[in-house]
Amino acid sequence: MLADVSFWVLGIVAVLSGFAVFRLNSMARVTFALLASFLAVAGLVVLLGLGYLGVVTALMMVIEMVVMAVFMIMYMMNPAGLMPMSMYHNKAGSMAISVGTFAVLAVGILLTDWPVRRGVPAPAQTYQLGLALMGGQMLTMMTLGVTLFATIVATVVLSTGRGRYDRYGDDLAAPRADDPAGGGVG
Amino acid sequence: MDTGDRMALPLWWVPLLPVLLIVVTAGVVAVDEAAAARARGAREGLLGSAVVPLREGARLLVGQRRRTVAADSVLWRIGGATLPVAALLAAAVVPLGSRPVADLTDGVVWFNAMEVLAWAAVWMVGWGANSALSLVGGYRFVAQGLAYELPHMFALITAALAAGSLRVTDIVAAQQDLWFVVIMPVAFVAYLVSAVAMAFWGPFDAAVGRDLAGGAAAELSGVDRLVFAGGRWLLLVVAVAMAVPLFLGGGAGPWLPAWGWVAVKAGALLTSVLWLRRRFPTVRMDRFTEVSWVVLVPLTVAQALVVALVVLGRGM
Amino acid sequence: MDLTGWLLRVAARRPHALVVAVPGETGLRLAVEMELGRRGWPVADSPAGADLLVVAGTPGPELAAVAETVWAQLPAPRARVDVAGDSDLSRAFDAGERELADAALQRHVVATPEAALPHAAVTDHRAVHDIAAAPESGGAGHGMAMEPGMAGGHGMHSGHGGMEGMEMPGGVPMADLGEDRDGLRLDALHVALGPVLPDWPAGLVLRVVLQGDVVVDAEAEVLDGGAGPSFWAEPRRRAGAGEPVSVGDVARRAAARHLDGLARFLGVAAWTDPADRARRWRDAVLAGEPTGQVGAPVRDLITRVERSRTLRWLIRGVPAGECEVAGLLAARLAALRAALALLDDPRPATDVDLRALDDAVITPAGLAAALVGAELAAARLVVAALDPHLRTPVEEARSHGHR
Amino acid sequence: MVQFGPVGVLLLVGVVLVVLVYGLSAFLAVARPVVDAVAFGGGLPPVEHAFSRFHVRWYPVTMVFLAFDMEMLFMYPWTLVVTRVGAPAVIEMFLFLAILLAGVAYAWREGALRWT
Repeated sequence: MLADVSFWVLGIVAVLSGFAVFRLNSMARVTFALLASFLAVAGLVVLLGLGYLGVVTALMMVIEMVVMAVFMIMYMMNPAGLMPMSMYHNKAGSMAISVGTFAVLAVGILLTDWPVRRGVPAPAQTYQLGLALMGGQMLTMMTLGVTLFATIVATVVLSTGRGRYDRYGDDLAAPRADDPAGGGVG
Repeated sequence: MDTGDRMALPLWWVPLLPVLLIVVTAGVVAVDEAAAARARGAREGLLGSAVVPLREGARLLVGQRRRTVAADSVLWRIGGATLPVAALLAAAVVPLGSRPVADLTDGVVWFNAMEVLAWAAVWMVGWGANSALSLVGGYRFVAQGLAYELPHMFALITAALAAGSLRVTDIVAAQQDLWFVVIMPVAFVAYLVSAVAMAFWGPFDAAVGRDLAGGAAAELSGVDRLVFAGGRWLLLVVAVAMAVPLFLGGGAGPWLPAWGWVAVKAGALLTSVLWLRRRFPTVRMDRFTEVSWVVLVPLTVAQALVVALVVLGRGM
Repeated sequence: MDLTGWLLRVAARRPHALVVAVPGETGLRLAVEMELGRRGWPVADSPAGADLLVVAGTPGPELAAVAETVWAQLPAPRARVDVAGDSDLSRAFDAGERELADAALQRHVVATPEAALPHAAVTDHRAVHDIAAAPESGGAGHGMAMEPGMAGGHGMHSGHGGMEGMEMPGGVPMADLGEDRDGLRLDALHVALGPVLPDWPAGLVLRVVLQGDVVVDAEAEVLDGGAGPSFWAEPRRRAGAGEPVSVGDVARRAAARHLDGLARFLGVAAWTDPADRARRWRDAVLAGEPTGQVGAPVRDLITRVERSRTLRWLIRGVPAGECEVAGLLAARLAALRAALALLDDPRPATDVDLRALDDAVITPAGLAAALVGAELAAARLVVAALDPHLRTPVEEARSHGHR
Repeated sequence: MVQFGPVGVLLLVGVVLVVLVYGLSAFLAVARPVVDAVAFGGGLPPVEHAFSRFHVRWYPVTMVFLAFDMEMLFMYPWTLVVTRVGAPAVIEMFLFLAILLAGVAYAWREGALRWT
């Protein structure tokens, strides 16, 4: 009973705030409407009995949406929607795609003949998840590590205007970096 | 490895938790006020300091609210209200004695997720007012989050690693023989530093700094200010109190009941945090970010490695 | 039972005060700070957090207008205390407290809320053009399609290409694009800082252009045409006029001046404990306490500030014009030490070279130039480290003429 | 899921408390809210809306942070299985972290952790 109520409340919040992303004019509100939608989805994941995944979704999404707000506001004109102007490109198209996807998925969910659950889920899912991650193949983690390393290097190369040669001189011999603003170390 | 809630307090504790937290917080405010009065050379006396939180509460409760021109009121108010609610939810997994209000299997992750809500909350409060100084304050806090969050997560993970569990009561149980602070002093210090930074309490209070005329809180008055400032204090109390089950053995100790030891340990930690605030000027993030990434993160990773080796050694 | 009235009375015992300092009336500011400290009333950072507006001195027309704006920003319960040279501070503050506790009055005061956004916003608009001539952006430069057919007809936005003819909330325009040292074109926000900020030089207004929180351009002015004769230089002036003034008199005032500067610098750096102490000993020095009483604690304070690694690390490499913030602080501490050594010197001031006690003098233009390129927090530190007694160009020329 | 019950109730209690405080203040406040107060910058009215394209100088830090933060997703479950899997889990995780720290060192040298 309580689970049903929670399910419907969270579901409606997720859909409505997801829809609000298209309706709001302010970049800040759009981002946090998306965050509200993600948080509701995280609640639904918890309802499914996947505690770790739900909580970690909330954790990651809060961080990521705040970072996204920073970037949206940095680059989009009229970030607070003070001017009555639309900030969307191809609003009708994107709306059609998202509403269409939602409808297809919802219909699919309703029409599928879901099998009845046999057995019970493993008692300690987080533990199982850890085993799955660490289970035997070191390759997964190493590939991931190198990928993330490449991501860090690539973003640094792409996003910083001044590299080490600008900071320490052509022969990298300067004892202190020459930066417009000082830092904490070195 | 069971998933039940065997250790949780009965449900009627849920409404008691906020009351308890508010009382403790008022006490902490009073102690801080007494310390401030001493530095000023004023002779306010303990009683004078004790009524300060009440006077402040009364003042903000009757105070007039205000809305600035073209403010984003929705985000502004939601941001302010998020702070106390997030602190309260984070407190759910802190054992008050030997049992928490909610004994989650992934309690540590839950705690982390709730406190990270402060990122969104402070930024929204800073943004909402449509005021340059408050906006800068909000952004300062996001920069601060980017600096403190990784050492914070590593500190949490190190404690969980030593116990082999993400459940806070298991972490306490794993410290029966030896408090974790002994085998992970670096993680303990990193945790306290990041807990203070998360509650944007000094010396990490640049987001609401005097140089910005109050920063993110510059335009808040009346009950809005009460909720924001109260939420900040609650967050500080909860974040610091969480160090007790994570590193200081929870309610373990002779003579006193478990809740007594939790209170003593948390009180000692809070006092030292209040004292430290008076020892340092505000740390700006253009300085601290590099320190955090280049010094604190490798140190906490090394600490996790040491603890991992201890755990391996114990397993053999 | 009138619960609101009761709560008002409870709260009125500890109001938060916002002080508007009038240039040239430093003595009154110190008296107000002392009285607030004596009562244990906290100093507010901003109008939103204040209940009591204290105007320390008789403001000129420009500062009086600012005081009005700030007063309109104060939420109820609120009271205003204007103190002049001959006011009985204690009585004025008592009256303020009574006013705050008076529920009927507070309800009446706010029954007619001032229109908080006056035409001032429009008249002040010139600032945008005065400073950093608004960048040449046009609608095309934004790269965003705007829907046509907006409400038009507000002529005041001329010069703001992107927003031309669009009605903005409050009649205030939005920031416009500007070049950036990173090669990005993002908004350059025009902000007027001061004159009512915590630990801020009296009457100083800094019109800055911010990109993010970095000051890309700045312009400084002092309201009502400058600070007039400095309170801190008063014994010097009397000595110059031929009155019998001892070295001790000059040194005492100089020590108080440097303690005040130190307190304000530490206040901006938010190191409250030593800042409070510096304020306390400043008052003691001004009150004429004997050297035996104040010498040792002030020297302890100096040592504590000098030895703080954190403070050194925080102000390391922050440029302030020709020198650095760290250098300014060291100079202030050295001058304070020198003044302490001379507190009881009975020789006539005219016989001794006292330049070691002097303060850095800077013109508004020099101050503004020192801030360009600084992050906002660093800019605040620079202003506080200089803590300038600002003189207008006219005054500056006159003082040079005297030499 | 059952164990989240108290948390859900606590969320409700928290929200109700905040609403109560607001309601109490609406009842007790000495005056109705002021609307359209000017933003404070030191006493002069603002010349422009503060809402603007705010240039954060630390955007490279956010990117490095997001990359590093992904790893935490794996590290929480990892803590549970160290005793079971043993040395391979430790070696694997800390090699992974070492690679990421090398990335951080690179970012530091390039000045990406500074307010450029």
